[in-house]
Amino acid sequence: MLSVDEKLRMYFTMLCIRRFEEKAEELYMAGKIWGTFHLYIGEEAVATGACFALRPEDYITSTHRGHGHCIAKGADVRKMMAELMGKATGYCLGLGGSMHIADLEGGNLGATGIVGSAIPIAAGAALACKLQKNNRVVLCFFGDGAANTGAFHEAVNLAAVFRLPVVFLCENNLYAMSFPVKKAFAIPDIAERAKGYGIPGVTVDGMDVLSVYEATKEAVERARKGEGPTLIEARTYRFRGHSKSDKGVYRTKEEVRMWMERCPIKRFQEHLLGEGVPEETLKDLEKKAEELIEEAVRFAEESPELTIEEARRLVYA
Amino acid sequence: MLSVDEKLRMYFTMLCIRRFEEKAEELYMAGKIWGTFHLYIGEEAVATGACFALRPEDYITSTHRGHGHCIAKGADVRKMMAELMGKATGYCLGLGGSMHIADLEGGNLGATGIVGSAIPIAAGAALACKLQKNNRVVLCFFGDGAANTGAFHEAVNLAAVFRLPVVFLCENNLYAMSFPVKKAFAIPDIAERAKGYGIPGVTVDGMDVLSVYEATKEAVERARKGEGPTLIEARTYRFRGHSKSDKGVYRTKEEVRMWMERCPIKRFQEHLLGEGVPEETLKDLEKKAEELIEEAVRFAEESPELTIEEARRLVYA
Amino acid sequence: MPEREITYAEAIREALREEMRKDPSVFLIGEDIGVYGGAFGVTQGLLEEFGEERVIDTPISEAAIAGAAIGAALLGMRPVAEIMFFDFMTLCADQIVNQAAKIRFMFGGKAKVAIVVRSPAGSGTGAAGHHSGSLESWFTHVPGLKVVAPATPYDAKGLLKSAIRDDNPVIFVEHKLLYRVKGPVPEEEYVIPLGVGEVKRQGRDLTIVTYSLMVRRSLEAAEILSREGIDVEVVDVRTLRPLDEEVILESVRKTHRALVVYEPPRFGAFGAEIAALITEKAFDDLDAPVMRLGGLEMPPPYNPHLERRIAPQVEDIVAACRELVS
Amino acid sequence: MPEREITYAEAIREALREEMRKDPSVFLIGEDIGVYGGAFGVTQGLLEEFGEERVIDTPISEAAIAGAAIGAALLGMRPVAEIMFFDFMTLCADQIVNQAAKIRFMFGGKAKVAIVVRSPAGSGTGAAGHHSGSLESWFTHVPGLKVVAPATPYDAKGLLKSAIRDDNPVIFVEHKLLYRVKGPVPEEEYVIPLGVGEVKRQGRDLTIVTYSLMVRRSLEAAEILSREGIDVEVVDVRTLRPLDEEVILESVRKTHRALVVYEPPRFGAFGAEIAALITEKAFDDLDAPVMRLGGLEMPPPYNPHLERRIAPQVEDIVAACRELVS
Ligand SMILES: Cc1ncc(C[n+]2csc(CCOP(=O)(O)OP(=O)(O)O)c2C)c(N)n1
Ligand SMILES: Cc1ncc(C[n+]2csc(CCOP(=O)(O)OP(=O)(O)O)c2C)c(N)n1
Ligand SMILES: [Mg+2]
Ligand SMILES: [Mg+2]
Repeated sequence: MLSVDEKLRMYFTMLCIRRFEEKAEELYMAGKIWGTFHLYIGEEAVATGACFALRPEDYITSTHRGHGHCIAKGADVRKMMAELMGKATGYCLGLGGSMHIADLEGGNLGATGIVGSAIPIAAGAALACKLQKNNRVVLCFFGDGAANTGAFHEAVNLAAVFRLPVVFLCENNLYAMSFPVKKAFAIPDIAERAKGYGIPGVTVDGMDVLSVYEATKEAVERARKGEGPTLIEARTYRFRGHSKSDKGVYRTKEEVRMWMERCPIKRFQEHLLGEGVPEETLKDLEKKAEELIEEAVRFAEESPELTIEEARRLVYA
Repeated sequence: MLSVDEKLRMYFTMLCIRRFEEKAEELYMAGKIWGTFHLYIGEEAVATGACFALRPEDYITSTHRGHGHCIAKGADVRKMMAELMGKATGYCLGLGGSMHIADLEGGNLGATGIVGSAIPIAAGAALACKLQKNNRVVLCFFGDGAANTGAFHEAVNLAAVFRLPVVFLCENNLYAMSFPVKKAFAIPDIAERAKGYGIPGVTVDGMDVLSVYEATKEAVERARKGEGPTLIEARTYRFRGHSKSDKGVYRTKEEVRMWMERCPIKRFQEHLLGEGVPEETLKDLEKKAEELIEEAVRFAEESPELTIEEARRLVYA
Repeated sequence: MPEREITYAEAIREALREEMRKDPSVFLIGEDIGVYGGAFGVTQGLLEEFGEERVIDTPISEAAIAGAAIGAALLGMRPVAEIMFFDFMTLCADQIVNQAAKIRFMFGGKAKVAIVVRSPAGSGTGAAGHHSGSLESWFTHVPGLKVVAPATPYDAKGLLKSAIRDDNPVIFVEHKLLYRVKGPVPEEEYVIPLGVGEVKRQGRDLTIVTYSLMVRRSLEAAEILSREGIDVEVVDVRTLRPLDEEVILESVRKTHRALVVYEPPRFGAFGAEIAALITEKAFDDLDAPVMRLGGLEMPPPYNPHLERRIAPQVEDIVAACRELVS
Repeated sequence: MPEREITYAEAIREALREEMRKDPSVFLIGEDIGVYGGAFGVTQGLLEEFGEERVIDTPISEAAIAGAAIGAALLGMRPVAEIMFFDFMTLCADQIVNQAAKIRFMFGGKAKVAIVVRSPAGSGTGAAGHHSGSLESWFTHVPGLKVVAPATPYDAKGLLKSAIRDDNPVIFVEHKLLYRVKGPVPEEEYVIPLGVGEVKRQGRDLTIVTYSLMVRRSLEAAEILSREGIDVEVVDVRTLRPLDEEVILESVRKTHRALVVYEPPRFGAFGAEIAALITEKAFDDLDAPVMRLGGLEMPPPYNPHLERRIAPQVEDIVAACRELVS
């Protein structure tokens, strides 16, 4: 069972993700972040619940919608914000940007811009864990859209037949860009796919951080015991558009509103209040998250950029 | 129900496949066929049963182990033999060889050397059937090994969500080259994979031509009615090595012998005799098959080869 | 009446629309090309006009998209597939290289794979390492394929129409930074044959041989250089495979100096083929070695100042020209 | 004591075995590399010595093989992946190009992808369109990768050992027709650094620049030509990326004539890069334009007489040399 303290850390993580994303959005509007990114707002419970089921030395792989995974795995938001602003102090020295944040020391093996492509990499990391007998587990995040890539199939099967210590966590937010899950799959639950690989599959409420936590915990334990992978499907929803270029024509306002009412942060807040946590405590955490993100922006803004010569030296080891 | 006449045609087809393959092997040993090929001996019931469930205007896609598919779909063995001997009278003018025989007029959209790669092509052909409203069906052959390629996953899902008129027929001969199905899958039945795509899956005895026929017939009907794809797994066995370079170290003599006892031709022969077909009739068919293949060899041997200039003109339309 | 101006994206859309109206065997397949209108809005409105049967949104399955196009083509259809970013062509490389390009030949010339694969290449949008690639060079090296890379709205429309009517698989390389660029495109129908380059600017002192976005930058560079008295000819090859050798050689024989400008990393790129070709066939006409200006040898960086450096900019082209004539 | 002779396949196996003995982080992953010993027998016996944990047979999942290698490398392993035929590299092109090659850079230089991807290229075995390809040119165009293509057992062993120890992703191009070729390989340990070419034969009249199987054919051609009084120097670049420019340029500055010989289709191939490079850097030393002899522009045909025609044969090289010095 999670202690209140642990739950508060979870809550704080969710707040940090939310604030980070809101701030990134603001900076984007202000022209301080370029390119594009994919906000995690609405999905905070998934990354948070899942990553809290890991040990610090465990690994994750992330996606194009990766800020939440990164923060939940314990990243320094200053280095993340610096990365979004293309600075040399960012996780990737400003070379990767939003879609490629990795925090190798923190166990985040990195985000990818090619949907599905980190799934084989997660399997490979799990293979290394097995070979190195280091008792670690890999948690692999990917979207509903990614579950239809060839990479998913090859990697999940490989992990299944080798019984690798990896947990496949499908963030089913009902859409891959504009393509709805109900058109992309002829099955109601993506978790059903697990049957084809001979591994357990489970669908959880991705708006409930505790459900995600419990399901992941169990899967991580199986993996650590050498019993192989699990496929978890977490049903969630992104409150924003797919990326900055999304005109939002493919889903109804009602649908979005309905899901926003299920906000995972509000829900967890209610749970905590119900558990007797004083409102004050939660407000303090909100403030703390706010400050942390502000500090991250300051850090990022004051940071230098890499020169092209420095970049050039990083192509080869 | 199949008439005796139809059954005899099936039997003859199986004999033709067997003789064709034995002859090809003989010619290979004699240095008259080069490169490599993958013999269908032992698996005759699968292609035969499946193709007899089609109409002449339906399509198939084939594999590297494709001679049987080709013959069962009604190909001219002379043009096939000519192809194996690299002659200009072959189906592919000697440019494709064993692994690339196509008979587009006969509805065989072709074999492929890249395992799994014809599965998306089959889906695309089925898409064309749907768009053209031509009431045709595509039968897609592939092996157990192919079922672990990304192409399989992407294509089967695509066909499932679009409800395309295609039948996916997995020839599970227990091995992909040396890799046994029991290591390549963490599930007992490959047909189980169908669940992940929301389509029916069925496992049949691939040594029994009538079982294969019945299962395919049903799937073809579903497809033709617009109810989408089916995944059929036919359990079978190749009596020869994977290809000409196989040293046969990965399976036991007992296993091979045990399966050879289940020879699909012998079995169907017994069935026919049981149905009252005179032995004489079967013997006649054997002789006819023999002659057909001999004639094919003569045809092939007497045929000319393409010149490089002729070949050059075929790269672009 | 002044000539109508439309964007490169609109020109592509018009080509698609006109060919779809004309030929019922043409259909579109790709990700988010329907209600979303494509990641760059190219297919906007086509779903409304042609319906879901001919503007087909798919799951994220690039190999299946390409394979499905090929399979449909074998039955006489003329699919136009969209691969959302050129970087993702790596995911359907087998289907394109081993199937689309080879099927006709392997099957003794009896099959026809009349597909077009459209995909936007190029850096400059801040999309970093996985969404900024220019891998067109790969496909120029594949017998059986044609590769087209238009630089203007006019060319984009005329070439795409030809590509769709072509009986061979055509890789149609679009450039993200060109999508919003406007240019004259007549209302009347026209096509531009594949395999024919064009002199986009006449000049005496040196020839720039290039394609896609770099044509635009080269023309800008030429304007700057003309003020210095350097008269640059700009040859847009337009089709990379088959390559119009004559338009290149004719120009080089006149100017005696050639600069090949291209966006992908300099090493091992298609630009080397152009350079080698010129040297082989116009060696005695050359007053200086053929010079190449390509991209830097690194993956596309995210930081915009660095990103800007990896692809040749107008000033880089200007500098290279100055060096070449000096 | 006469020098020991072993085959190219044995040399590769020795390199694998020695590196696996030395470094527990080295392991092999691929299809049928265990009990089957690999499609060409290269890994024969290694399963017996190192067990299933280090000689890992996989399902037919090329993208997963490459991806798994990359993932394991991120945790400090040094996987050597085998892709059974080079044509199948198209199936893991995304993992190799977008992941292996870019990860280090995209992650700010903080990751290391020390993988080797071995794969046999080349035609000549009658395996037709899907098993005879030579796509090495593609990978030479990818910053972040190294590409090696040895021509002799000695080089194969020494270069593979270096490739395994290298902290970057290395594409190791083997040639099917070389596997059974024997050559001297000392018992003592040695390595050959990546990026260093070698003059395989000294000569005065012209330089052949080549790699892999074509080195062998070029040396044969040189012998024939020497009887006619044409003295050919043969430069084996050995590593295609990074390319040893100096060994090429030094030779060309001496002979003043260069022929680039390569097996893949002539157009758009890596040979164009070599030709362009020579022209750029040794223009004034050239007595004739750099000549290229590449493969024909067609997919590999099955018929053996036709197949033989698509790749340069000894007689084609002889003819090209004669033309170049005439
Ligand atoms: C292989 C590939 N195809 C297409 C894209 C373009 N794209 C980026 S994100 C995305 C949708 C991904 O959907 P999902 O996996 O459900 O993740 P989500 O964005 O919903 O979190 C698409 C199509 C891509 N990046 N990679
Ligand atoms: C993509 C790909 N990977 C590997 C191979 C090499 N190969 C040819 S056939 C084969 C086994 C195929 O197994 P399966 O699909 O079960 O068909 P079977 O040979 O058993 O009929 C392999 C590994 C290939 N041709 N294509
Ligand atoms: Mg999604
Ligand atoms: Mg099999």
